[in-house]
Amino acid sequence: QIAQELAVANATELVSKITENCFEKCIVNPSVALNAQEDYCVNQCLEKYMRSWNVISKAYITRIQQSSAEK
Amino acid sequence: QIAQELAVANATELVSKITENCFEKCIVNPSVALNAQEDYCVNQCLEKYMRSWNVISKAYITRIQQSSAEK
Amino acid sequence: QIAQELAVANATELVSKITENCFEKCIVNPSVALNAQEDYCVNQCLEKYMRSWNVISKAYITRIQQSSAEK
Amino acid sequence: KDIMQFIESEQSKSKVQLSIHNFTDMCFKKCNANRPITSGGLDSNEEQCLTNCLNRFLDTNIKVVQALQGSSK
Amino acid sequence: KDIMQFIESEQSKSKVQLSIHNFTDMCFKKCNANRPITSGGLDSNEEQCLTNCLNRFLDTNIKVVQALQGSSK
Amino acid sequence: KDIMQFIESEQSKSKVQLSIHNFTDMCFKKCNANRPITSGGLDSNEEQCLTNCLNRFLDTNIKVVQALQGSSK
Repeated sequence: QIAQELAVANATELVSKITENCFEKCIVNPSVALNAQEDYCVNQCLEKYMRSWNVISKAYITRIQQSSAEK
Repeated sequence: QIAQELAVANATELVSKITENCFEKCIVNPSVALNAQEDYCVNQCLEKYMRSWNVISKAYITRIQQSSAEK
Repeated sequence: QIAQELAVANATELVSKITENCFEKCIVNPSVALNAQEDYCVNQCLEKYMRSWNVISKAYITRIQQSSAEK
Repeated sequence: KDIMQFIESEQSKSKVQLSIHNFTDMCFKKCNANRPITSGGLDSNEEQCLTNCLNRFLDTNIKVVQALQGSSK
Repeated sequence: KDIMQFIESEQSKSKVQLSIHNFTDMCFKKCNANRPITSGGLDSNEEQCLTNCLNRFLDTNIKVVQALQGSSK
Repeated sequence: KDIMQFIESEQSKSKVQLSIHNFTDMCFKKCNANRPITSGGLDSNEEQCLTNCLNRFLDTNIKVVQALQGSSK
């Protein structure tokens, strides 16, 4: 829930990071159109990136809470 | 023309990007002075970068105009 | 002395650059804890980075002074 | 009103400029990856690579925006 | 006072958001280095890699802060 | 006037600081590329590499500025 609120508020940054990472990863020799393989790769990549964002969010918030609890 | 206006206004950013890219590309093992090969490489590189900047400018402005026309 | 003043004022930036560079260099496959080798590498890396910062500071200030003297 | 319009138009111009710098930086790197600089000119392959790089990057950007809009519904 | 607290809380929230974006960017790159994207899901190894990446990065950060505090004494 | 001078001097100091951070980041990467960190010290080759890296970067910067001034005339 916290993660989703943050996601909506920060959608522009998320779009820009996903675009950069997935373009870099999926389009090695840019041609006159996205071919089927590149298109598939971008779809998988953007899903994987969003899931990664969720994992990192949860792990970071857990870590912040742990270090607050230690004080 | 538009491209040239933009270029002049944004010369500092252009200088900084060219310097970074051409240093990275041309000077692999930095020595006590730029040798003849590095010097030649930097000259070719900065010309190629400026031409690349022109190509990207035109292509981007064309794309913006196309997507405005589609609306 | 000048270098040290600058260092203190800009400690946050220094911490962030060292962390990025030494994490990139020393932790290739992140595991459940820093192992002995990674821990040793990070210690060496942060020392080397601080020494590098000092060398670059002195060299840059020397260069600025030389080019001021030439005017 | 005029001054506001002027400021807005200048801001959008400088946003376009910044994008062009970032695209050039990215596509120059991609189109010259793994090979040395041997000439200051652009042959037709290099020019095509740059144009394709920009357009496929923008295609990717559109796909990402659409996917995020889809998943937030 | 309330408005100041609201602003501070928003600023710290957006600082956390920005950190999450930077950590995701870095750990996505590290955990997918040298291999192609073949699925949109995360298997348990990939999820573990991301969590470890974040936590070892924060460990490194703490070590660096401590070393700089030690050397400035 | 004094306060303006103070602000200007502080701004130029922090610009120099930021440059030093960026140069160190870049030259640390270049001088340690493709090899592991094995010691915390700098031998004379490493120190020379860093100094050369900074000075050749600044040489490159000057060449670029001169070329752009030349081409805009």
